[in-house]
Amino acid sequence: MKNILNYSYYPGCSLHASAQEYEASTRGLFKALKIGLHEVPDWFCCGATPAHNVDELLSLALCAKNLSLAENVAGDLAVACAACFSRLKTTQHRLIDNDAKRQQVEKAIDGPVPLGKKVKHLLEILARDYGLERLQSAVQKPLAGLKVACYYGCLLTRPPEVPELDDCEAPTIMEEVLKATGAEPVSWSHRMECCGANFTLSRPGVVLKLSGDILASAKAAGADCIMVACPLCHGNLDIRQGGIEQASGTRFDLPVFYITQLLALACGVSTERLGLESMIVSPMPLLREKSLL
Amino acid sequence: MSRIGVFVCHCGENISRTVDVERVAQAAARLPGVAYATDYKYMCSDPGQSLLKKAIAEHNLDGVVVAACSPRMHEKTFRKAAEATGLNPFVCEMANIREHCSWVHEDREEATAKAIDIVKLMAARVRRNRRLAAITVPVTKRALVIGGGIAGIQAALDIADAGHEVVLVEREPSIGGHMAQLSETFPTLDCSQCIMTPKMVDVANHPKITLHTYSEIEEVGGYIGNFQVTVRKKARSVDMAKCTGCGVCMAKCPQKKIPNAFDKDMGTRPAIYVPFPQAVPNTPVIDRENCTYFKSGKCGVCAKVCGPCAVDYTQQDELVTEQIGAIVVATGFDLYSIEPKPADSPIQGYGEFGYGTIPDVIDGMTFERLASASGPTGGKILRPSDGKEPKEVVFIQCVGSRAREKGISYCSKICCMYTAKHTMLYKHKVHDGQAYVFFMDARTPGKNYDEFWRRAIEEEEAVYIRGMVSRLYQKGDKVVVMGSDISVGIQVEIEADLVVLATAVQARKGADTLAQKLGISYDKYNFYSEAHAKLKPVECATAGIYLAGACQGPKDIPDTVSQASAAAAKVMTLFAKDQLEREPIVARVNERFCAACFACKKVCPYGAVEEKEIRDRQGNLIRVVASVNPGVCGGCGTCQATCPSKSVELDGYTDEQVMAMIEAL
Amino acid sequence: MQKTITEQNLRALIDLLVKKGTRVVGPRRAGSITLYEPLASGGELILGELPRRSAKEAFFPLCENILSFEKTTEGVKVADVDPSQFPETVIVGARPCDAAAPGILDAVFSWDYKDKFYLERRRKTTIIGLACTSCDDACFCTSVGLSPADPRGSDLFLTPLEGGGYACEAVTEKGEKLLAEFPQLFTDAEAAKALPQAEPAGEKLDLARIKSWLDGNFENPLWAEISERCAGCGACAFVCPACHCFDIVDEGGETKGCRRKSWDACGFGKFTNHASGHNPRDAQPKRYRNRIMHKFKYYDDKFGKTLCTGCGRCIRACPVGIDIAAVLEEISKK
Amino acid sequence: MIDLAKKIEAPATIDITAYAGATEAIRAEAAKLLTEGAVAAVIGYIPGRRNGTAIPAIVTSPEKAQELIFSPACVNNLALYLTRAKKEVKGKGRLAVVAKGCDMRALAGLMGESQLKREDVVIIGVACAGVYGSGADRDAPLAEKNIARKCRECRVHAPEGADVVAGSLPPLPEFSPVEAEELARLEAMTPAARWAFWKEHFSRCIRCMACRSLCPFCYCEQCICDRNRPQAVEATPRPAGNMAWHIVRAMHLAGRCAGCAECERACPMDIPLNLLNRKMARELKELYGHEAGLEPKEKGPLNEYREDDDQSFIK
Amino acid sequence: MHAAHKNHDFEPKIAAFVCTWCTYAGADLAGTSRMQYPPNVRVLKFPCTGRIDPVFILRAFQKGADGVLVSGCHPGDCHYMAGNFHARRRFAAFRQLLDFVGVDLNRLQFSWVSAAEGGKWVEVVTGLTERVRSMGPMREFKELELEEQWSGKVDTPELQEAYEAIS
Repeated sequence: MKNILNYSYYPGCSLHASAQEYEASTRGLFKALKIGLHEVPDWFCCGATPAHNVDELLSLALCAKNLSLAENVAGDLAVACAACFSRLKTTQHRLIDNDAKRQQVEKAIDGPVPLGKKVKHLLEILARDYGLERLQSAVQKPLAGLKVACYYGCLLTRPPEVPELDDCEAPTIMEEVLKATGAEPVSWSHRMECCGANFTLSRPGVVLKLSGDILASAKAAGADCIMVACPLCHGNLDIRQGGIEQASGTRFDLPVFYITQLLALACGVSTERLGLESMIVSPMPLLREKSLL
Repeated sequence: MSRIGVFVCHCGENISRTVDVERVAQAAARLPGVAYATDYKYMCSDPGQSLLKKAIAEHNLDGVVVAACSPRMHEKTFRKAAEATGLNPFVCEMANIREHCSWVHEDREEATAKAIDIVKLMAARVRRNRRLAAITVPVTKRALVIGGGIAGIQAALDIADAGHEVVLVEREPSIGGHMAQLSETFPTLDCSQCIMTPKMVDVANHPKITLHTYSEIEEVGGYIGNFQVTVRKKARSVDMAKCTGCGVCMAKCPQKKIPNAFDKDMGTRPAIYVPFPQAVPNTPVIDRENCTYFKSGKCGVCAKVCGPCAVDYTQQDELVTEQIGAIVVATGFDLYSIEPKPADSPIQGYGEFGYGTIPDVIDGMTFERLASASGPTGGKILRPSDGKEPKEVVFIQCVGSRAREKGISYCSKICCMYTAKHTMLYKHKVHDGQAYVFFMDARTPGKNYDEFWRRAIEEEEAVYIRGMVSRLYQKGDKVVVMGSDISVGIQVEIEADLVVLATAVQARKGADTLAQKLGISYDKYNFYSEAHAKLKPVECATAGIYLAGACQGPKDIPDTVSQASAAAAKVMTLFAKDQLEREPIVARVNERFCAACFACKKVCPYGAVEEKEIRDRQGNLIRVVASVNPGVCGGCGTCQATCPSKSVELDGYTDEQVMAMIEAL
Repeated sequence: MQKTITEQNLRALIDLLVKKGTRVVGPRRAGSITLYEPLASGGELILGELPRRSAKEAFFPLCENILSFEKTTEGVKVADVDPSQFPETVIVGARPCDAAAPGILDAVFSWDYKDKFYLERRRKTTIIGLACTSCDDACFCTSVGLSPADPRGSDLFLTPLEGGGYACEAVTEKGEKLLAEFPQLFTDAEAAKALPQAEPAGEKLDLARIKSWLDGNFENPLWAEISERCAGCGACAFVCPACHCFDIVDEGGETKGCRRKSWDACGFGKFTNHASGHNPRDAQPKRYRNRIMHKFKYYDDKFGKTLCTGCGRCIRACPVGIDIAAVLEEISKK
Repeated sequence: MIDLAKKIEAPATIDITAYAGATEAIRAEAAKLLTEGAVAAVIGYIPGRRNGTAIPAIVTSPEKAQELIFSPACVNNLALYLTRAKKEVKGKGRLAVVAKGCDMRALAGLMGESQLKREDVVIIGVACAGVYGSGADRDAPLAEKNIARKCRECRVHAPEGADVVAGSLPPLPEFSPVEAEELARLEAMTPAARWAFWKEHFSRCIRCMACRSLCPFCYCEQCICDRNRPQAVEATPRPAGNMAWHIVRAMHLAGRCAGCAECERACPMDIPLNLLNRKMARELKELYGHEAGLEPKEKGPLNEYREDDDQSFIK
Repeated sequence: MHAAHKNHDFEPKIAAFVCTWCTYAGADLAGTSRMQYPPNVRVLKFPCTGRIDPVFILRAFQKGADGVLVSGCHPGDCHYMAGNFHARRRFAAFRQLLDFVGVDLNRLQFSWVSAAEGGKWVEVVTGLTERVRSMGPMREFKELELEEQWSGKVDTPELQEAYEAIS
């Protein structure tokens, strides 16, 4: 059967490691929706946060090379990880009107930088290309009664001029996608706050505070769970949740889903393919309670 | 001109040091059309000018070239001297052999040769100069002031006090504008209404002022001294002539729950209302959208209770045409509102501040109404959500202003000062309260301004935090303010009871539409453009239209009043003469050859080109041609360079003059 | 005995004339077209094409200075052009319709005022005519009484022969002189058969009849009908061998300049524009009428000649397709 | 089996039988308009005396309308007759005009310049595959050899915005864009070589003013070159004045010329005048994104501006 | 004290078309500041660059200018608000045309010189003068001016002499 849409696909390192459930659910969901994902052969690290802190040229060249590899695969480039998405978009943005820099990078990667290749986050593909209406009609098992705190983190919409995904400070795209599944997004304050990100290793205290605030805010807003689109945020909110509970003395018990997990669940993808078991805060009790299993 | 006199000036030694002036005079004498040439030590001196006058008379000269300094220096001097002998001043030109020659060259031979060439160019030009007569335009000594805020009121009163008639047009049912809404004003903390209302009454009572409230500008035609302005007087549903302003209708109106915009929707008003008790005129207006009678045809209470029978439900909009000589635009500003961004606006909203969904996040004008003794709380600071007195108030400056990423790059100028004022007013009313201010910079240039700001901090104990706020969110009954204090480099979180946003000053909605009617220009933010930032700050490029107040850019009250008086002074200058006289360097259309493509009209920065119909004696239209209104023409000559057939010519710079100079190169 | 000349010798003749300092004018390639222009050598001569402009400019230049002036402190100095400076000229390869034209124009240039510019050039010019063996659908010389082999106006007339070469007929003394000057180039030969001459398609027109109609129809709706499509350019007049109107203007600066004479055309709106702004021929039909009247009536009235040689250039050049042959045909049917 | 490759191959010549359909449609429409009295005259083409020629005609009766034709010989841009330069025609009343796609662009330009009101003219558009070049073989089928240069690069075969469209388009061959190639060739030359090129061409100019007279945009009441006080351009056909004249004309048409190439066609001296106009059109498109005559525009590129216009050439 | 005065074989004639409000005033400032620049420039004053017709440039070249300068107010400074904006477009187009007919654009300069930029005026005039001097005389238009149609040509010794004088 023919796919409705086809994309080249850049999973990024996390999806092949700590965020395997993101990868699995993404593939499951996209298969169910008949959206083709064709992994870019020989892709490698986007450089993530460390690279651009060390060497701008390196960070740009890494992404530029990945973009040029992606040129071998037809279709816009689908990216799941918010950080990879940010880096790839930033690279195009930096080079598009800086000829000098572009020439430098082109020299480094020994080829042209495909500035025209469209880089799209999964959210954009689902909400815009595939469309909310179509998404809604693909839902087989509405997630009725599930209250979800949609958490954007930092990189999906910032800085304002780069991602072009949604309003920089008041985005709604996650809520819109979520609503298509029948779940209920809660209105809460910490949708855009930093989770602490990489400090999770170097200064865990910072993460305990920042992610703790996020969890507390979600809980206060009445959320049953949190939905994220970034492996790093997921790590801090899910893996660190126990530590946060310990430090703050508050019990949250908020499972942290990837967008694709909830969507795939709603679209009837087998729960075995969603990697639910690899979540530290088990979603099973919640899903059972809401009769979603 | 065929009998030209050339007068070569030594300028002491300024010219003669490097230019052989005698030789220049000798060469000039041999030029075609030159009947007389001489040189003199100081042409601009009295004896020099006498020499010029004498030579004109003796040699029957009909054109003059003074080879001396820059025309920017002495052109007027010599033209006047020539005029004194009966010559037309525009046949006198200067050849600049000082700034453009003797001062910039050292080699005497070269400088002399160049000076001769310069004289040759100017002589060739003067041969083709035409005698130009000064242009006069009749002036209707009647001014239109658009906008009845403090700027409009000030301008109207100044002009009327000078004895000229003024038509003041205000969109709202009452004059007063933003200033009438304010509680107290910086830096003196005097009561705004106390200083404002007497002026409003002066306007109402002034015999020279015709006041059109609840009215808008429909159409503007004409030009400086001769505008025709049509004013739409919106149907008030109350006969102004009959109404005594007793207020019974308002008291009896059964529909009383309409949010009062004057109080920023915090209070309510009836459907027949005056915006505020001191309104001028004190005649109510029926808000037809909310009136039960207009909605359902039932009710009619106000008409029944009105003693003088002033209520008239059948009233229609009325168009009034006024003959006007000068226009002062004083339409003021709007405040930026924290709402989701409108679809067509280039300006981004403030999603991080909750788009105004948190009830205890208010703007500065709302705070003014809270603090105002005549406001909805009677001057008590009570927060909108639950009417409690807020103990911790956070003020955030530069909301919308100086935010390039949000689409506005300018500084709104007044927020630093009014925020400081707010902290003081707050402290005066809530003694145990604490005010915090997030600010980028405190801009306090102005008499007693910085002292005022310092007082807010030092005496009224406002805590100023340098940094911006990243997010506001409701937490219980508090509003959490997350910000940064960049002076110490830490993140700050304040759980406030009330947050006041100093939102940006923006151009009035619809400012562009009015500008198009007036034919004036505006910047990308829709603020009206002055003709010159420094030298013509209150004039529009369109002659006869002047700017006052915040419609031209953010301004505080003292600046607004000063500009209003300046605009009034400009109007009075214009009205000081019966006829407007101007330099006759204007474009003229040769109607015989005009092909009516109107390229000239398209390029004219002044809108001076009109389409003129030529009719025969029976009134049949023969053809249409371009026509330049000399009263409006600025004299740039862009039309002539654009006209393919050169059927429009700029007097003083005709092609014939220019070509003669090129010929003489 | 008839003289003949080979094509090679014809070109050699040009070379010899050029060498001697004579200006030789003949059809020559000019960009993408052919024009009568001075030839640098015989090789440049183009045979078999009718040049875009007629040969009249050899006597009546497109533009010439007639005097120059200079203002000085001592007064105005005027320098006349000295016609004796005009070069001796031979026109080679003039077609009958071009060769016939000067003969017609002589009348107007030597009438009450003797135009020394024209006459001096005319005196110094020898015309070597060339018969036409081909024509196109615009040619109509036969309609106006000429023919593709008419030697009128030529001093020496060449007729192409079968198998190459030309029969030479000395029509005037100038022609004989030329034959005598370069005897080595001409051969006495048994005349080979002349190539058949071209046959323009048009019927012979009754010029007298046309003229008599013109005599009585200064006002006639026909003028508007023909010329409402006329765009008012001067292409017809400028390519015409017989049109001879000119304008005189002063050009240059205030202190120095030239008085120049250049071609003008009665089709131009400004042609009869008075200084007052009044224009007696204020509409195109009046101007077009003048063109026909001048050619077929006025000139005939005055000089007994028709001012048209049927070259067809105006028909080819008219950008709006006005066809003088068709106009004449229509008039002759009235 | 059908040879697909052969089928999709563009034809080498244009099938001019399609023009017959246009002729029929024009006659019918013209007769209708004239019978109804909707127009005082129809400006169209009728056959010329010579075979394969067509000339402009101003037709005022339905009978005469039956003489109207459309053929590859219909080269004229009839927009000319709607300008003020042709007052006699304009004075007749409301007019209908037969217009090819290229002529439509001139009409749009004239409307933008207040010379013509859309409601004052009925436009009988005609689908045109191309017309003969000047001096072309009028007997041969319309092909690369004899088609007008402008038609080789035509992008407006089907007129847009006409009141009715007569005829339909036959399959169109691909022609090499000679004007674009010539432009590129000239641009690649040194300035000195370009000067020599134009000098040679302009020196042939005889100032017959056919270029001006045929141009729909040369409708000035008095041309600048007819003025002598001051004299901006010499009136005599000398090389200096010729050069100035053609430079001034190109400048005056810049941003206005819609590319009908009538100047070039009318030139009896074969001066490639349209090259100048094409050059200016291209520069203005590159600089300001302006294309003349696609639709009536209020302002041309040289009578409007943007504050951020390119000024890299200003030092 | 003075820079050694150089004699050049060729002194170009430079025509400067300037607006009165900015560049003319800028040139005045150069004068009052006693700056020095080559004397080759002849200034023609206009109210605004908007008044400057491309024909003037053409005419200047025809009448013997070897270089032409057009200079006015910086964008946004126009005394008449928009004259220089219109001029900018006009000259952007005109220079392309001149280039296309083969005029070397090095002879034609456009500048913005404000009333405060006396120094820039000196720089611009000096630069243009030196550049044009190194290019030699502008022959194209002058040669053309002397050319006649073949039929009207009279090879008088005077004309011949004049013709030779220009090369």
